[in-house]
Amino acid sequence: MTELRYKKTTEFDEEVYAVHPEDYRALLEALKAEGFDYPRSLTGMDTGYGLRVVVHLYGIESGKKATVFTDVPYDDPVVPSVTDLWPGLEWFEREAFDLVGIRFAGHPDLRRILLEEDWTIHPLQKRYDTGGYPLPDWQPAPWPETPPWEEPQASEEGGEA
Amino acid sequence: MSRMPLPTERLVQPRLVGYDPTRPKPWLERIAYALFFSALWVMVVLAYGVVPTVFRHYGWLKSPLGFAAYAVIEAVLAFLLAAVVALILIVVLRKYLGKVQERVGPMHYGPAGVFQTVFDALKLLGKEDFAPRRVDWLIFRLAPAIVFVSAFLLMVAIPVAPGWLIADLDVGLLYIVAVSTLGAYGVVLGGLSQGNKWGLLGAFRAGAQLVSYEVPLAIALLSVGVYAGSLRFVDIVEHQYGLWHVVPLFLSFIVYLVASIAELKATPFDLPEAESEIVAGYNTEYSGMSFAFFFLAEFVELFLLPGFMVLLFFGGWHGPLFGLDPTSFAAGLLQSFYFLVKVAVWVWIFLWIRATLPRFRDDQLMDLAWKGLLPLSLVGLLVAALFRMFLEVL
Amino acid sequence: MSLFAEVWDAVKAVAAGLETVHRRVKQPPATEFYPYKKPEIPPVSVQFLALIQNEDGTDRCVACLQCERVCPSQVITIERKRNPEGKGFVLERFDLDFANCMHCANCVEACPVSAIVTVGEFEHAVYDINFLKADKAFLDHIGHEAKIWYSPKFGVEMRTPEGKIVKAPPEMQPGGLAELLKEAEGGEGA
Amino acid sequence: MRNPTTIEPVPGRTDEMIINMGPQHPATHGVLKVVIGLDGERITRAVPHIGFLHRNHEKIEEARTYTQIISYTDRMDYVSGLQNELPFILAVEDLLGVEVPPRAKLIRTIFFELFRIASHLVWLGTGMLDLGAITPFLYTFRDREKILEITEKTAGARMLPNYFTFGGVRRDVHPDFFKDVAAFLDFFETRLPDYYALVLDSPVFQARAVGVGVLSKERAIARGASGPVIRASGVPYDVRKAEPYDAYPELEFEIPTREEGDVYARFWVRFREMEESVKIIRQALEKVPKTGPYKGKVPPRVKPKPGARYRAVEIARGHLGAYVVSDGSEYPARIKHRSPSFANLQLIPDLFVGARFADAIAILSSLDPVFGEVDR
Repeated sequence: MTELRYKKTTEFDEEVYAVHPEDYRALLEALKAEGFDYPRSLTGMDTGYGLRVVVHLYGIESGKKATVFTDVPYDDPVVPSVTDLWPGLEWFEREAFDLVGIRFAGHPDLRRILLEEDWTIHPLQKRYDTGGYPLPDWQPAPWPETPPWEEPQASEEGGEA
Repeated sequence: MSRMPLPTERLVQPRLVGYDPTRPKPWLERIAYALFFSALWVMVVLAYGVVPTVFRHYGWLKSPLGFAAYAVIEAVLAFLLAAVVALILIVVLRKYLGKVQERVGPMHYGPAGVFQTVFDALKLLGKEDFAPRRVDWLIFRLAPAIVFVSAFLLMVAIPVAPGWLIADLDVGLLYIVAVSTLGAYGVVLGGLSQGNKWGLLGAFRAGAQLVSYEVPLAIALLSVGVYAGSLRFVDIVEHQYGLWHVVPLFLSFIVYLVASIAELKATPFDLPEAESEIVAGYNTEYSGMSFAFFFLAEFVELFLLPGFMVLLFFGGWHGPLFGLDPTSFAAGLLQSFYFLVKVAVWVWIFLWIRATLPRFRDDQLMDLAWKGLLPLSLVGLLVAALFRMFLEVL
Repeated sequence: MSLFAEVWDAVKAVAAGLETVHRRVKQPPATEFYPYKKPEIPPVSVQFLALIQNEDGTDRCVACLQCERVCPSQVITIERKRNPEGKGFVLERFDLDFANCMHCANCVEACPVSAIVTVGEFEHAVYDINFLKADKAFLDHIGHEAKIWYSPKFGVEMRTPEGKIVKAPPEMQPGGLAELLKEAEGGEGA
Repeated sequence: MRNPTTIEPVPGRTDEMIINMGPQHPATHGVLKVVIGLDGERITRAVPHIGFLHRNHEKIEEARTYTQIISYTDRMDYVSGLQNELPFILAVEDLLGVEVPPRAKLIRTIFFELFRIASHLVWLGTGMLDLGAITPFLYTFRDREKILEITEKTAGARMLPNYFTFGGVRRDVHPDFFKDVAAFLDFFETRLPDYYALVLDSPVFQARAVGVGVLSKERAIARGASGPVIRASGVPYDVRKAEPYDAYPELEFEIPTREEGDVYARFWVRFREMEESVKIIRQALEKVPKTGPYKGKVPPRVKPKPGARYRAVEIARGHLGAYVVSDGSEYPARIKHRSPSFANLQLIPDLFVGARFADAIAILSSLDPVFGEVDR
C-alpha cells in the first residue's frame, strides 16, 4: 500500500483515509483484504469545489472502523464502483448518483433510485436551492491547491471550501 | 370564512346516534341478541315447519298449481332466511372478533350494534355496482349469482326437526356434494372474468382449494352414508339415536371439520381472498351488490356447513323432549331449537378458529388436502364400513 | 409414532392459542369512545399552541422573534412595532399556520417569557385547509379558554376559576419529582 | 415510451405473469413497489422500486439549524420516532464536545428501549396481519398505546416526540415516569406469553416461517443487512455492543442470535429482543438517579467545529447512522442518514426469487421496512 496516494488520520475512534480518486478502488480493495467486511454507508456530498464520495466501513470481527473519502471534479465526477467488493453498497451508490450526481464506473445498474427517471438535476449539489432550482449567483470554488490526500503544510484534512 | 373556527363555533358537534355505547346496558344487548336469535328461529319454523306441514296436510303438493305455489313461497322464505342468517352472522362475527380483540365492535345502530349489518346492506344496495371496462361482462355478472344460488340451494336439503323439511331428498348427501361444488364455479369464473391479475391469482387459488377439499369432504360424507345405511338426512339423524356419529366416525368428523373450514374460505384457509397477499383475490373488482352476494353466500355457508355437521355427526335435532310426542308441532319447535343451538355452538367454534390462526400457504394447503385429509378420510370410510359390517352381523 | 407426537403437539399449541384468544372475552374493551368521551391530554402534549395573556389582558409576548427564528417549518409570521410608551416591542400580527406546523414545540422551547404555550386542546379537524391558518385572535382565544398549559420556562400553569394564573402543583410538572422528593424529606424532618 | 419501472417479459416465455406488487398493496407496509415475475405461485424475478415517499430530508436539513434538524430526524422511521434522533445528536455532540450527564444518558436509554418495544409491537401486529391473523394486531397496538401514553406525558408527543437534544433531553421527566415505566414492564411481561402462544408456538405460523427466506451469514454481511435480519443469520452484530453509546456500557444484556436465517429466526430474534429490552429498562430504572441534571451545557447557538463525524445507533430495524459534516456555521454542510431498512431492502431480489408468492409477504414483513426511513 505504499505507492497508493492517500493520507491517513485518526478522528475520534475511526481511521480516516483521504485518497486520490485514481487509487480509491485500490485502497478499498486493500481495506477489504484487511478485514473490513461490513459496509456501513456510502455518501456522496458536494464540497463546493467538487463532489466527494465517503465510504464508511466496519470490520465485524475486528470491530475497527474506517472512513475513506475522495474528491472528484464537477465536470468529470466518475469514481470506480465497489459493489463487487460490498454488494450492500449497490443502492447506496445509486443514491449517491441520484442525489449528488457521482457516476460509478462499473456499477451493474446505475439508475435513479429515489427520484423519478425524468429528473435531470442532482438536487443535493450546492448549485441548487431547496426547491431544486439553480441558484443564480453560485460559483464553484477553486480546486484546492493541496487536495486532502496530500500532506499539507497548513490546513487540516477534511476542511471544507 | 378565512380564519380557523373556534372550537365553540364548530358546525358539527358530536352527537350520539341511537344507542349510547359509552354507557352499555348489558341486559338490553342480551335482549336484542335473543330477539335476533328468535327471529332466526321464527324464520326457520316458518320455512321448514309451518309451510311444508300445511301444504302436506292439505295435500296441495299433488296438484301442479299447489306445487308451484309451494315452490314460490318456499323460495321467498328461504331467501329471507338466508338474508336473516347472513345479517345475524355478520354482526355476530364482528361483535365476537371485537370481544376477543379487546374492542367493542359495531356499536351505534341498535343496542350493541345489532342493526349494523342492516345498514351495511342498505349502503351496499345504494352503491354503484361498478365494473371495469376489461371484464367479461356476462360471466362477471353471472358469477355472484352462481355462488349465491349454490349456497341458497343447499338450504333446501336441511331437515330441522322430524318431518320439518322443504324437500325430502333420498340422495341428500349427494345433493349437497353436487350443489356445493357448483359454488366453486362461481368463484373461479368471477375471478377469471374480471381481467385483473389479482383476481386471476385468487381464482387459481380458489379453484385448486375448493376442488381439492371437495374430495375429502365427499368421502367423509360418504362414510356417514355407509355407516347409517342411507343418504337421506332424516334416516341419518334417526340412525343416531343411542350414539351420535361423532363417536364412531371421529376421523370422518375431523376431516369434515377441516374440509368445511376450507370450503368456507375462512382463516386459516382464506387464501383465495387473502387480503394481504392478493389484495382481495377473486372479488377484487366487485363492488356494490355483486360483492354483497359473495359476502352473503359466504355467511349462508357459515350457517349451512355447521348445520350439516350437526345433522351428520351431532344427532341433528336430538335433545330432551320432556315426554312430548316427537311428531307433534310443539316437539318440532323444541327440536328445531336444539338444532339451532347446536349450529350456533359450531358457528362459534368456527369464528373462534378464525380469530386465532394465521393463514396457510397454498402448497401447504394442497399438502394438507391430498396428503393428510384424503388418506384420513379413506381410513374414516374404512372404519365406517367396518362398523357397519359389525352392525349388520349383530 | 413421531408423527402422532407431532400432530399432538400441534393440536396442543393450537389449543393454547385458542385459549389465549378466548381469555380476552371477559376483559373490558380498550376502545376510547372519542367524540363522546374526550380523553385527557396532558398539558405538555403538543397539540394546539396558544398565546397566553396576562391577568390584566396585556400580551405576555414581547415580540422577540425567537419562535419565528427556531421554527423548522417556518410557519410563524410576526409583525411588530416599537413600543411608543416604553422600550421593547408591541405585537401587531402573529400568524401560525397549523397546516404546515410539525408540532415540534421548538417555539415553546424558545419563548423567553412563556407567551406561546402548549395546551391540552387537540381537535384540529376542519373542512378547509385554509381554516388551519390561525391568527392572533384565535391563539389568544385558545389561551383564554385554556385551564392548564405548559411552557418550559414557567412549567405547567393553571387558571383558577377567578381568572388568576397560578403555577400547578409539582406532581403535575415535568421535573416535579425533585420538588416532591424535597417536600417529602422536609415533611419527614418536621 | 417504455415504463422504466416494469420488467420486460422474456421473449418466447408465456407462462410468466408480471405483476406489480405495490405501491398501494396491502402488505408492503407503505409505498414499496416490487415488480414480480410469477410462474404460477413461484417468483421468478423481483425488482424493487423505492422512492415514493422521498422528501429529500437531507437537502432540507442543509437549510436548517442543528436544533431544527432534530425534529426532522424524527420523521424518518416514524414507527420508532424517538430512536431516530439519537445518531444525529451523538454525532453533533461529538463535534461540539458536549458532556452528557449520566442521568440524561439513562433517561435516553430508557426511552430508546421503550421505543424498541413499541416498534417491535407494531412489526409483530402488522407482520401477523400479513400472515392472516388479525387478532395479534389489535393486542400489540393496545400494548404499544401504553408506551405512547408514557411518552406523551413526558415528551409532549406520542410518535414523533422531538425529545432528545444535544447534551441530554429537552425537559425533565414527569414525576410519574419511573412508576409508569415499571408498571408497563410488569404488564408487558404478562402479555409476552400470549404473543408466544399466538405467534411463535403456533403450528400454522411455524409452517409458514420455518425454512422460508433463508439468508446466509456471508450474504447478510456483504449486503450490509443489520438489526434482527443480520442477527437471525448468525452474526452477533449489534451497535449497542459494537460501539456503545449512552448508558449501554454500564448495562448488561445479551444479543440474541440464531443461525437459521429464515423468517422464523427473524421473528424469534425480535421476540427475544423485546425481552432483553425489558431487562435493560429494569436495570436502567434501578440505576437512574431520581433527580439531577438532565441536560449538559450546550451553547444557545449550536455551531460545531468544522469536521465530519459518523455515529450509529441500533434502532429497532438495525444500524441507523448519521454522517454530519460541519463547516463551522450554524447550518450543516451535509447530513447523510444511513437507514437500516434501505440496506435491508436490497435483499429483496435475493430472498424473493424462488420463493412462493405467499412467502414473499412473510419475508417482507420479517424484513420490517418503514418507508419514511427508506425514502427519507
